[in-house]
Amino acid sequence: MKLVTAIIKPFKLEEVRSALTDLGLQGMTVTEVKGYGRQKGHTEIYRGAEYAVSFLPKVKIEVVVPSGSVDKAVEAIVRAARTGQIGDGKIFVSAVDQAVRVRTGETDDAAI
Amino acid sequence: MKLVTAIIKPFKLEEVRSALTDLGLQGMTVTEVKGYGRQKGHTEIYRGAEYAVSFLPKVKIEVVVPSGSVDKAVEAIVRAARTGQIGDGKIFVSAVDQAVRVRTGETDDAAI
Amino acid sequence: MKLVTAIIKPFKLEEVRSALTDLGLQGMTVTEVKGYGRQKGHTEIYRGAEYAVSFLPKVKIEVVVPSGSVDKAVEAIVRAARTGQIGDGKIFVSAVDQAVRVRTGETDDAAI
Amino acid sequence: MNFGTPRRIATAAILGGLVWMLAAPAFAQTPTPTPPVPNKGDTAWMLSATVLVLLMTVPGLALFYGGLVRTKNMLSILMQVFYCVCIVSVIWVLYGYSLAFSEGGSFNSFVGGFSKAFLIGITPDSMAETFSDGVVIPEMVYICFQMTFAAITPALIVGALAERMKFAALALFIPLWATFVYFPIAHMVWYWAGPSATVAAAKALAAAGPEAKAAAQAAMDAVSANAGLAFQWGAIDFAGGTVVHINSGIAGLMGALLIGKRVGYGREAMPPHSLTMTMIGAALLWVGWFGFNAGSALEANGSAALAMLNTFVATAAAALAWLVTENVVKGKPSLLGGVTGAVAGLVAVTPAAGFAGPMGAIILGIVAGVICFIACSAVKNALGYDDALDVFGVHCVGGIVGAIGTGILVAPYLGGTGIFDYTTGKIADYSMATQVIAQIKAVCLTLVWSGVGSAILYTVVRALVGLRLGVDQEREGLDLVDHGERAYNY
Amino acid sequence: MNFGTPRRIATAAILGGLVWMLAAPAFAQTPTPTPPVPNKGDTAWMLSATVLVLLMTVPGLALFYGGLVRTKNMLSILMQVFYCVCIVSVIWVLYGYSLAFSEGGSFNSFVGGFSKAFLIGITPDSMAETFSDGVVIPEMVYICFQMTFAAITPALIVGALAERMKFAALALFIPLWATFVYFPIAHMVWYWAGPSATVAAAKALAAAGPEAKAAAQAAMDAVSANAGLAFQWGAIDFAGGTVVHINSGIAGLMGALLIGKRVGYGREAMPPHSLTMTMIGAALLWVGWFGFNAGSALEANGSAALAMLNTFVATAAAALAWLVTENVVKGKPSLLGGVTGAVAGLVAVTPAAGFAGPMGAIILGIVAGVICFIACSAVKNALGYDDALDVFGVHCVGGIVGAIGTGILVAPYLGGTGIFDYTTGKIADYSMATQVIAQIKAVCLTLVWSGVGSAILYTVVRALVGLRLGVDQEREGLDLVDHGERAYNY
Amino acid sequence: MNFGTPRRIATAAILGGLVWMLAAPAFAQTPTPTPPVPNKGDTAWMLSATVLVLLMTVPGLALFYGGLVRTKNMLSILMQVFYCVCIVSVIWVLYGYSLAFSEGGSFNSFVGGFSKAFLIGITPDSMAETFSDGVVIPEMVYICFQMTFAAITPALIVGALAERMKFAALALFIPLWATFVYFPIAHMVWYWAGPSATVAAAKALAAAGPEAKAAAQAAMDAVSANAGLAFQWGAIDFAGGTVVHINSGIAGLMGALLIGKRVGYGREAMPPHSLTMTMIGAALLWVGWFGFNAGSALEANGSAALAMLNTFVATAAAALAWLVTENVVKGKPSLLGGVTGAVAGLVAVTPAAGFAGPMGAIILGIVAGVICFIACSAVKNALGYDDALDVFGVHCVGGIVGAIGTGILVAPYLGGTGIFDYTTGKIADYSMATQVIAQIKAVCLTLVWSGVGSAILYTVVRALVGLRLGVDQEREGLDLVDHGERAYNY
Ligand SMILES: Nc1ncnc2c1ncn2[C@@H]1O[C@H](COP(=O)(O)OP(=O)(O)O)[C@@H](O)[C@H]1O
Ligand SMILES: Nc1ncnc2c1ncn2[C@@H]1O[C@H](COP(=O)(O)OP(=O)(O)O)[C@@H](O)[C@H]1O
Ligand SMILES: Nc1ncnc2c1ncn2[C@@H]1O[C@H](COP(=O)(O)OP(=O)(O)O)[C@@H](O)[C@H]1O
Repeated sequence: MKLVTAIIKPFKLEEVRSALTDLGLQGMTVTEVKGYGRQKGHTEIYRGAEYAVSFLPKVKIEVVVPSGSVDKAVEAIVRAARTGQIGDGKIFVSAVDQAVRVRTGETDDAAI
Repeated sequence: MKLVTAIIKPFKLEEVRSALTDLGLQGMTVTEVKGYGRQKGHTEIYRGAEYAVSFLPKVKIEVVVPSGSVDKAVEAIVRAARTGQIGDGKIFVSAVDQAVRVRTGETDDAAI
Repeated sequence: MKLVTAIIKPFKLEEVRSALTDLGLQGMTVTEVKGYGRQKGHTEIYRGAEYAVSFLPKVKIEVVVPSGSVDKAVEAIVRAARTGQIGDGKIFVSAVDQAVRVRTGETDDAAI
Repeated sequence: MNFGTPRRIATAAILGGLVWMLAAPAFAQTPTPTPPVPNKGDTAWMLSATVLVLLMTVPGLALFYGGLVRTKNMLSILMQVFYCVCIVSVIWVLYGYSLAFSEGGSFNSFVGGFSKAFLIGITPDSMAETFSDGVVIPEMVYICFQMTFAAITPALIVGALAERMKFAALALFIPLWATFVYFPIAHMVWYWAGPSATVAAAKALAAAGPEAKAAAQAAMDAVSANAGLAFQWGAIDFAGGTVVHINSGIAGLMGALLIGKRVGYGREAMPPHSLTMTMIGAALLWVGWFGFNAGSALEANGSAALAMLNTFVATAAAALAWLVTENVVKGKPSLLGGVTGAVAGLVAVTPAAGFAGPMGAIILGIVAGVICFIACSAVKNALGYDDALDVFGVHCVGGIVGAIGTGILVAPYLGGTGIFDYTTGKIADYSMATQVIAQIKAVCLTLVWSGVGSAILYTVVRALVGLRLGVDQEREGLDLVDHGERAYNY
Repeated sequence: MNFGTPRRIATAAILGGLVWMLAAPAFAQTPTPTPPVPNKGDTAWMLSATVLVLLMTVPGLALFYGGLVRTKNMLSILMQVFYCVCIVSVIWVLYGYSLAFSEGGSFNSFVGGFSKAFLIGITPDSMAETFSDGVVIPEMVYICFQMTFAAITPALIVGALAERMKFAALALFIPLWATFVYFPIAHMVWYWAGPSATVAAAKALAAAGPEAKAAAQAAMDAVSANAGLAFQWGAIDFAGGTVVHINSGIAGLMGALLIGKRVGYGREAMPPHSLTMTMIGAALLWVGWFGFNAGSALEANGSAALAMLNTFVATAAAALAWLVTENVVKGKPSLLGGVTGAVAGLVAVTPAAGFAGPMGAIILGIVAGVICFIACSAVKNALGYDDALDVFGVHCVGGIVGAIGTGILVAPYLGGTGIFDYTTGKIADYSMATQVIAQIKAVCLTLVWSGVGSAILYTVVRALVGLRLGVDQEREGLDLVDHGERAYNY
Repeated sequence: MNFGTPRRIATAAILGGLVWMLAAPAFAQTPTPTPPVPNKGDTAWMLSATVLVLLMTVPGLALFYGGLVRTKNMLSILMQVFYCVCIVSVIWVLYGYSLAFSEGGSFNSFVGGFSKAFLIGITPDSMAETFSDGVVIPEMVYICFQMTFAAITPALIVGALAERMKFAALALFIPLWATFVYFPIAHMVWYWAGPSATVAAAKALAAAGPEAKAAAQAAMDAVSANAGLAFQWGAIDFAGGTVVHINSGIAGLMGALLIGKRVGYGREAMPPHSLTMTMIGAALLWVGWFGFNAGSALEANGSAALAMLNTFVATAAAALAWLVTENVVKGKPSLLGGVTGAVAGLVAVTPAAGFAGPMGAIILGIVAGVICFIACSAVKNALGYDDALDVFGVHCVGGIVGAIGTGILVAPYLGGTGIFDYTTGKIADYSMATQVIAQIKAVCLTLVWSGVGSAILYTVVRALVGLRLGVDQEREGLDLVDHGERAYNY
């Protein structure tokens, strides 16, 4: 199995989620994160003080998939999350040795 | 070393934590996440607008353990986190190449 | 490529970020997490009720780097995040099979 | 009571003078009247009432609205409401009060004049009449009290344009709207010659001998004619159902239609970011509304007491009605529903506060709660406009229910107070048909004037500075783009 | 001052009439009395005071409680408190006011009658007596003022049942409790014939010749007997220590015991989700409480001023006392401790506000702060009941401290005002023993009536709709399950 | 109006007595004066005004400040402000009121005496004079009203020391500062013999025959001399520009300098954790400020009405001025800027509220808005001190603008009211130079007394308990370290 981690723009979450479920991927875990990268941030001013904010709100989607479905998962995410502008985000794929479903104790592909 | 990632129901956090510390695992990192899966969500209504909320609050526990202790860690988590109902969550295990303790610079097993 | 995950004290974020950008690493993803470890927590009292809080606020930095730059990345983080006191945090390194830049579809080293 | 307002001293002076002259022979012995002294109890209550109406607006309304938007637009709402209060307060003393509450010469049916611009000639000793002959309060208190009405009305519009109208556009629109829509409507509905001139003229007429009859009648007519259009029609509006709520509600709808829907409307979830703030705001609206309604009696008397009682029970009844309806239709009673119902009740009871009896107020509240619920769910979804915070559904619809309901519930045989006739010195004979028609005419006048006027002003503003930001900026949120701040940094 | 309340006009009319008839010979020359006119200063203050008491409840109490629960139950608290205000306001005008403040015929010692149901016969011109002979305020103001008391009392109970009682159960329980517990207790403690009837009867008795003595005495006795049970006992309660705080506090404890502990209580941490909200609520409680206590003088006079002063210093002293105690016992002074102490002080000074001197009030505050601290920590943990938001520990315990303390601090030689005797027209002789016993009797009456009554009502409600949700639903939170909303979407 | 304060009854009695004795021959027929009865309208307003000033402080000021700090220090701010109110209220009745508003014998120019310590001899029937000869309010109301001023002033200082001063230090500093700085300054600026003594002495002098002239003159001088230093200088301060704002502002600056910068200041971002809270606080400050300013008239009269009107428009104008300036300089108008400007306007109009005309108030607001903006951005950054929440930039600077502006805008030919001369019974001749100099003297007196006094007290407190926590503790946040709580557990 592989863990596909996608960091995307928050308002794209819904589209990405449905793109993945369309592939029959029934589960994922989402985290609100702050991202730093090429996309420039903004400046905030509070009375005398000015702050350049370089971290931008992003959403991290983690989905564990059978090794076979990695490519279409990645493809689906790219298609759904792309706006063509800087800051669209990244997708990272890494290996997962083992998976367990807590409720049943099922493991690996059966667990996801 | 291995990274054991468990996604569980929030109110189970305390039980899982103590189960892990009972195994002598002295550290872990916890993140509040939102989960999508078989467990059905709920509907929210705000005046005229209705929203079907499919993401549910979950807690992600990340604990890096010596390869040897992976199994009992997984076991302990399953035992502590299980309620038998849909949505109990998942456990994923993946490899960690290297670990460092910032304070001392100690590495690998000594670091965790 | 490797994923370098650092769990550090929140107020050190800015220093670590600039240490990494000084290495030419132009991107990273940050998550607010709660950490459990050797560093002792505190007690909170609300009228009659007392709670021992063992989870402390930490910041998790995830940065994917070309395998070659792992060591200096780790070094830079250690230097920037260290205060010498318990709770400075950990750094974990793991493998990343694949990376994609959503906007362009570029992959691997070109994507990060 | 605002179905009329303290007359412009000058005007009355003239008319009054005329009257006395004519009447002179009739009651030679009458001592010359001494200028009335304000009762400090009335002044004390009006000072408190004025403060309460400000509390309604900031923080009340700002929070009620702010809690309903997404985090990224919170400050823009707070700012827009706050800005309304500031800009309108200033133009109110510069020329607003004069346009609303001074005599407008040949335009007097529609708007006042500039004789009180910059509050010329008004001192701490100037007095304004209440609704009782010979009872006055310091005019400056009256100016402050009415200022708070002028401030909250445009602020109500903000809700319809929430999360997308850029600040520059609003900053321009508000003073224009206050000037061309609010001040005239306030004049049309609330301006009149005042009790003493009316009573004096009536007395004179009664006393006039045959030779003086014609002149006395002319004077009487002059006094009666010295009032705003809707007032002349006989429409009654205790605290502003037409002037405040229908007026802002229709302006909001126009805005929602002209400015278009929020980016992502219908596709993305847009839940309220903090119903806690919305509840605080709703509660403060209720609390402050007692100043609004009971203060509109202009005296600390039984009429204020009745208005307070009605403002309690109509609101409570409307909240309960909404909760029950929601429970039946949606399966669950929600806090947002409850407080929205309460606001609907407050809106509906506003014109009726000092006219209906408590039982009538309860009925009115129930009706308003149910009708506004339908307007905010079924109707709105059917028509598909994006009135972001339901300004139309609650304020315009609720205001119409209240305005018409007032015409019915004022009926003495329904427990209402009836309408006092200053010329006869007692409650006038009541005809439901007549009164309801007068009410409907006032409603239509407001809908048309405000609807058309607002549409024109939005178009002007769009031409000058545009109404919206770019899509990406709207996505990022108005707080950062318009104001360079974020509401929360937890 | 609420150790009595404006009498029912009717009753007084009868008695008064009787009295005059009898007294006639004694003072032939006396002109027939003209009906008293309200002083607008009193009316102005009572209008403001009424608004302040609503502010106490929404948003005040709602936030004080809401901040203390977990996020997932925030809206349920706001809703429950808001609902209490709405439902009680409506039943108050339907029959509550009548049950509390009209004569109850043969049940008069316990509860009023239905002669004022639907506020029959009450107009803006109806007057209610204050505590000074011949001083009145518009009855509708008095109805509103008392309405706010009836609304906040059941709302206080909500805190004890927080985070677990389902809305359907509460929606049923509250009107029942108001009807069978609050209205009777209010009648027992506060209902009396009023000053003018009392004074008139006393005058008549004094003036009565030998032949009329017996009849006059009978009339006098009739007047004295025309009061609630506790009032007849001579118990004093300026603003509601027994009626509001002991009453709701014991009802809360009963509820906590019958409904059981929250899921996870004692095992899971349940920290307040927003002490900021709790602080806002506490501050608004303090602010609004001035309407509650100083308003209970029913006039804008020295008694109101004393009540205000005491409400300042007793509260401040209690907060400081709690902070010091907490610092000694727990090692740190907490904001939650400070504001809880303040509320304890407010509760304790409520019955004493117009009776104790400022120095006495400070002492009372200190005592209440320390005792309530113990009740909320040591005692509660020892007994192990889950009174979620310490309604018993603060309101019932604090109320008892206040009720008994009032009996002591009213002593003129302790700086208190003493108790005015309407029959002699001066401060009555004071016996601490007598007064303290009267106070204790009133406390016990309230504890028993409310304790037993509430227990019965909880049982009835459980039988009808049940009291709680399922364990999983309680885990998910009442906001989503009962109301389909979430408080925050940041 | 607080350019003087109700005199100590005793003092007046003595002087009055003397006066009558001397004057006796002059007007034999005069009936002996009956003690004045309070007008319930005045009492009603002052009760409400007092409540409003508490609302300003808690929750108003607490939220305005609290929203501006980081989450980890939120409770420490709420606690510190709340503590100020509690501790000062208690010492106020113990000896503060006496030190501020009783005659101080030989120190009378600087501070009062102990003759009213523990409020000895003050009953609900004691009266305090207003600014009109023969008009009084219950002294207990006056004590409460002034108590709220004494409570908010030290609380304002908290903002300058925010996020670093430990609670133990503040708990010690506040009562010391109130005692040695606030009470004396209040006495110096506001204490005087009161209208009746002044008028009586003047009448006597006028009436005195040649033989009595000298004695009458002596009595007149005695009355005039019976006032605080600044009052004798002829400085005017309607509601506390010097006493409250300059006083706390300079004390804050001293503290910021002596305690040093926050850990990470300038390096780490320290954005406000909740501008929503700050906006709520600012709005409540505005709302409550009407009690502060209009209440300072001590009567429900035209002067109160003028003060209310000015408090509306000066605030609105200042907010707009700040927004415009910010927009020009920084490119965006911010909510924080708007509300800060509003507070600056409130501060500036405080001393002018009852003296300037509405147009003058608008000018004053604009000037204050611009100057305070510069003080809080350019100046502060240039000098580099860490006045965390801009207490100096807003309150001290704004207060100085207001104090001096009052001297100018009181000019009758600028629409001001002029200054009433009790000895002649009419508006005194006005010389701008004289008045402005008197104002500047009062400003300097306050700056020096408070600046030096505060510096000494900070040093004392540092020596006794220290001022700050350790670096790590400051990093963890004062909420956990000082109070063992967290503000939010979402
Ligand atoms: N090397 C990296 N490691 C981890 N996350 C990264 C890395 N580079 C970028 N990111 C994440 O991807 C987001 C988008 O990257 P950015 O460079 O801003 O735009 P783009 O994805 O178009 O190149 C960043 O906000 C950050 O969260
Ligand atoms: N393929 C997946 N990848 C990542 N997280 C997952 C995946 N499937 C489920 N999860 C996480 O596990 C949680 C529980 O899964 P769910 O299907 O709802 O119930 P169960 O664990 O009983 O099968 C989800 O809310 C989600 O956070
Ligand atoms: N085995 C582990 N797996 C994952 N995270 C860990 C582990 N051990 C520690 N951490 C994280 O590192 C943080 C610091 O660890 P701690 O033991 O407190 O101090 P130190 O890093 O100095 O040993 C913890 O708060 C936790 O977030």
